[in-house]
Amino acid sequence: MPTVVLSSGSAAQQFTAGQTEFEVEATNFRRLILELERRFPGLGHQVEESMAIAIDGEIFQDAYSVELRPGSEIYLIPKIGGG
Amino acid sequence: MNYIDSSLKVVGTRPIRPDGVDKVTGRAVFAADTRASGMLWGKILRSPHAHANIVSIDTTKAAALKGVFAVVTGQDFPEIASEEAFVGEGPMNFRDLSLNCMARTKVLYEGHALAAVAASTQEIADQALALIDVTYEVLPHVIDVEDAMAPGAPVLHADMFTSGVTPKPETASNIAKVVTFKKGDIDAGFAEAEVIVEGSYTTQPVHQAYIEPHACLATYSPDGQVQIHSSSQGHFMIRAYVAKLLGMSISNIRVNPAEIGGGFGGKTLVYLEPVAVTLSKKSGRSVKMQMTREDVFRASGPTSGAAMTVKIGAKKDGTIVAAQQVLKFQAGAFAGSPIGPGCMCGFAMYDLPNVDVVGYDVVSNRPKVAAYRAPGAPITSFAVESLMDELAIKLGIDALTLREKNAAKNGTKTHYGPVHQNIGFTAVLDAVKSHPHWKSPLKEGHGRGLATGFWFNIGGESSAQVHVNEDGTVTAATGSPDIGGSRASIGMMVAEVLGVPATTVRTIVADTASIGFTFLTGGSRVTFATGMAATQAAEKVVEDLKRRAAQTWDIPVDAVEWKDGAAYPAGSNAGAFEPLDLAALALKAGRTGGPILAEVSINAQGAGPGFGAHICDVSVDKETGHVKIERYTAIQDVGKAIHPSYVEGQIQGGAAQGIGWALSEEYIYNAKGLMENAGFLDYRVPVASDMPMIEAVLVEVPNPRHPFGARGVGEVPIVPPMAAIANAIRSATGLRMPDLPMSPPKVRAALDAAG
Amino acid sequence: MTSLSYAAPTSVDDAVKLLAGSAGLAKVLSGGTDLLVQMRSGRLKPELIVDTKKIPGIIGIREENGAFIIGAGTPGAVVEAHAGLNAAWPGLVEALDLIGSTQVQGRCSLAGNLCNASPAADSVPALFAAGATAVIVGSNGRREVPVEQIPTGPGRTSLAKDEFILEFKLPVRPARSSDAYLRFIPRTEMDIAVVGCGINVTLDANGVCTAARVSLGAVAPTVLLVQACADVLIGHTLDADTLAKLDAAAQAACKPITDKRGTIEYRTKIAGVLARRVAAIAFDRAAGIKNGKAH
Amino acid sequence: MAKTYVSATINGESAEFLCETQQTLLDVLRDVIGLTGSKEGCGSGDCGACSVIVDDRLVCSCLMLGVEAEGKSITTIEGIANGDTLHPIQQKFLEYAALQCGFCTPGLIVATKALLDENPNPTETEARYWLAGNLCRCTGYDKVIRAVMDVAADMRGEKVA
Repeated sequence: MPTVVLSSGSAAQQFTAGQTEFEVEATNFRRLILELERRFPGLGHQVEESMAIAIDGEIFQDAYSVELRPGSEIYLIPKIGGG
Repeated sequence: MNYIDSSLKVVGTRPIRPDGVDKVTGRAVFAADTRASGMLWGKILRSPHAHANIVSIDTTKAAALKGVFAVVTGQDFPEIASEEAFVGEGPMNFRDLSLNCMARTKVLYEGHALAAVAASTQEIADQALALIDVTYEVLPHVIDVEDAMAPGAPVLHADMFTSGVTPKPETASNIAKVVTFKKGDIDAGFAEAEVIVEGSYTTQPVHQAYIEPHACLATYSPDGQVQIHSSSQGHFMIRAYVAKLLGMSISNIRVNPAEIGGGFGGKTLVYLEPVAVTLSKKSGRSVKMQMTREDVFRASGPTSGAAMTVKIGAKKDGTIVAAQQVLKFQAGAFAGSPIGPGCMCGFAMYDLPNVDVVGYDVVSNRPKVAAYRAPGAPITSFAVESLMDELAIKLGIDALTLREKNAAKNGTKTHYGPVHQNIGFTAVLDAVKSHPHWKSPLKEGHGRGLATGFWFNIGGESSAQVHVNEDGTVTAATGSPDIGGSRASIGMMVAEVLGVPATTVRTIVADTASIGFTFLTGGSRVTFATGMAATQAAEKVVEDLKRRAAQTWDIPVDAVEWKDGAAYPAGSNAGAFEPLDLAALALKAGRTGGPILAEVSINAQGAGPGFGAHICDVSVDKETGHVKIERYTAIQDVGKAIHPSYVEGQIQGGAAQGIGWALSEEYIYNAKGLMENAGFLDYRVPVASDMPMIEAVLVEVPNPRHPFGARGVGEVPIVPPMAAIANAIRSATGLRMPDLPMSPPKVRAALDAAG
Repeated sequence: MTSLSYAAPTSVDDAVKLLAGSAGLAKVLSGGTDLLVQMRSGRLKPELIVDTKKIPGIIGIREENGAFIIGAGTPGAVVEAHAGLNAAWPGLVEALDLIGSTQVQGRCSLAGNLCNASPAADSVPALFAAGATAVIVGSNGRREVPVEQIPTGPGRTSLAKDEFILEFKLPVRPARSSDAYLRFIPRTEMDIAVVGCGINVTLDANGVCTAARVSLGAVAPTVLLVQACADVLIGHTLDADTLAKLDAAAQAACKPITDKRGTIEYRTKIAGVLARRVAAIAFDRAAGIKNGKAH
Repeated sequence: MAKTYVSATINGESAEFLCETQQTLLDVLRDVIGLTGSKEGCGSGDCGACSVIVDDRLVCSCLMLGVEAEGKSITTIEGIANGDTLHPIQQKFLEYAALQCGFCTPGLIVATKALLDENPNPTETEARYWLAGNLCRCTGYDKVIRAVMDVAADMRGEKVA
């Protein structure tokens, strides 16, 4: 199962009661968000609205279809904007 | 298709930009240059206090003044629920944005808008503002970030409970959130360190200081349709914010992108547009608004000032084994400093086993910060790169060697999660080593500093259209405001794909009703993401043109090849036909399927991160403390320079802004929390005579995720300058200047203290 | 609303009558580089603007038996282009040249800079050091006063409501005389002086100072003429000891404030630094040693 | 309120307009005449975006009253090109990419014209000090100064490497 790491302690942790690392049953980014929302109500929305994910090292922003492998390492980080 | 290894005819050359002539003749239309029939002038009443409750606002006298057509206050704006979203740059809470555009019950900083008028002339509008009676209950204020965090500090928002800490705090504070990033075991790291250096640093808020003040023209029609002409980094962003803040449907709002007179991140929010639309709705007339320079400084977003501590542990050979950082960022009056990127960027240049970073997002009675070129990175990097210099000195290792030894490479896992891929940091450091500036002997009395910088760069949603006109010329339309030459770079990529000269392609910025959604111009994304969309649109056009040629010649499509702007039979057995160029194919378009155009909308992923290193020589007048930049070289991995002149321009401009940040720019507040230098006279941006030439060195490590290998280039160059200059001053005087700006009085005081 | 009227009289008498006759605040407009900014910011709300630039003689430079007379409204750019003034009064010229940008130089005038009565005005210390006098006209006729008697405090002058400056007279130059002005600013241009210093000296054949006037700007409510600094110079060459005493005397004369442009401590130190540097330039020039513009 | 009748020459053509005393020349150019090439970046003479040439002198049009334009000859950015032929300064700014957003560009070009009219052979330092009143936040001035030095050489008829 892919492992999710809340690299950022920001808003996300308030949904997981401080939990920063856990496994999630999901095969792509969209299913990941739905699963996060089911397990930690609010977190899925938070991830979708204001966070980016790094899947096995690469940053993705808003890309539902990105595939997750079993054993994928998924970091939830603040969404990146810029000037 | 990927063109990285192809021989290119247009990309990499330096044609004149499509919008150039308009901009050197005064024809270019910026927002303040627009007019409408029956137009009124809108002006805003701003708070004279840093922090106060609005007891009452009486607008009757103002409304009664002849020539006044509308007066609005917070009551004329819908209440917005607290909802965080990502429309502009970085997370933004719609309720906060609405309150920032027009205060309701409380003003949170000097310059905070609390009422507005629309009148037939600017003078009448000013008189009307003077007739608005406001009763304030002045509250204690707090300006400095650490004061704002202290127990007992005046609290700006009774409902702000620090997020990111568990358990959730019981009491409200000015700390909006705490962000933490951890990698490895920081204690074990410091335990194995043979040398440990520590430092505390502060930076001041600095303004983007674009020369064009915010301006817009809004027209609300009785049928609910809204037209807005506005200067911004994203007309789709303006549309989204206006719709959200005023409860309108997006289809009723059309935003026309005026030319934008500089933004640097500062034009990624709305300030005037929702007010202008509301005034227009109430008056039934078009309303034009423009900020004064003083308004720009007092009421639009600078970037955060910060207080920081950094601690780095290393082996004697220079191998860094532990790195720790605490960052306290000012957000201004509402939450949302660039603390996330601040925490991620400081150590991103290095391969570090054990990292611990904690960041605080802190509100105080200052204007809400806005994005500014690599938001957060220059601040955090000033601290880290200053301390890296101290570490090199303490270890007796050359500053470049120390960085080479710890440099991030492909496969390096960052402390915030991602793994660096296809990065050019070592190539940049190689370029430093071989550069004549780095190798040149230091002049008598001069000091030399080196510092590096990182920015993620982003992709995101972009739309582009490529039209082949009836005569075979080409129009490329995108949804990205051109803030510094992107019309040129996008047109060049389209021309390259079509095999025509750059001058054959005119690039335009289409309004929100004329092209697909496009995320704003920011994050150094336009040449990457919008360029990618335009390239794909051009490729679709080429496929269509080949089909039309095949149809004309009555041969299979795969027997047609496209080169040098024309269709050719692919080899002799395809048949002998005269090539059909764009003009020939356009002439017959009606017979081969109608008009020739393609639109592509994408969400571009895979923006390649950018790295840079700056070398700076300074001299210091030891009697006055004045620092002179004697020589400056900025080296950066740009992936692939589409139009090298504008890439160099981004690097030179970013470096110049960094030099101002380092030496002379700051907000000066008096004891009442009022800004004392809200103008270009005393908010000191660099002038021509302050600057040396800035040598921009382009290192090209292609980004495989972009068809031409491009990376964002606009933000990295503002990251290294402050530390590069601080390190140069250290080299010239032996003094570490930990507080920005390194202004003459501070430098002279440090020299005196050192005796 | 207060309606603002404008008049551009072509004679001194008409100008004086307009000023005397105005019910509300009347302001004299020469270059306007301060006046327009103050009107825009709302700090000044005049009812009448009297544009004096059409008065004969108020713009231009003439020489009367060896003494230069500068029309009060003469733009900085015109003064800087005048070869004779550059040769005789390089310090005054470079001080005027330091006011604002090239654009401001096209408009700004000595009279405006003096009557705006900012303690940080660049040309004023040089005017004080030069020993210039101002010809003032008003209902009671003409009077000629030393320039240092005109500013009385920040934004305040000794001119009556119906008076304005017509021209400035510079004294005849003895041999081996020259002047210099330096100001310190954080940038290289476009800033208001943190400290300004103007020095005007006459030397004997041996390089000994026989006459000196030293003026400091931005270190007190008005520009200062510092006799103590002059006393340090007179009777001496500019050796290390004299420089040290000049530095100390300049610092001792400072009564600055701390504001957005500088602190008391910093301004005081810089006053000493500038006094030394300006004296060196002025002495070199007086001794005939070529010395370019201070910036 | 009473308006003043003003007759001046703007970009070689006679212009007549009515203006209120407090209106600056910049207000008049932009809002009365409709020449919006001169920009307002500060309104206090600190940025140079409103630079115009009045009787051969470079000034900030925000620091001059419209009524003072009486009898004066004014050149704005709109008057720099010769019909549809760009002035060499304009052409050189384009070739050197000496502009990014283009907002300060009209002022810089007018100021450069005034510089070269007065001093056809400026040193880099002279050019930088002359243009110190024209703020540019995009370019860091590098390409601007290079363009100015190169067009000066061209206009002197020198061959530049």
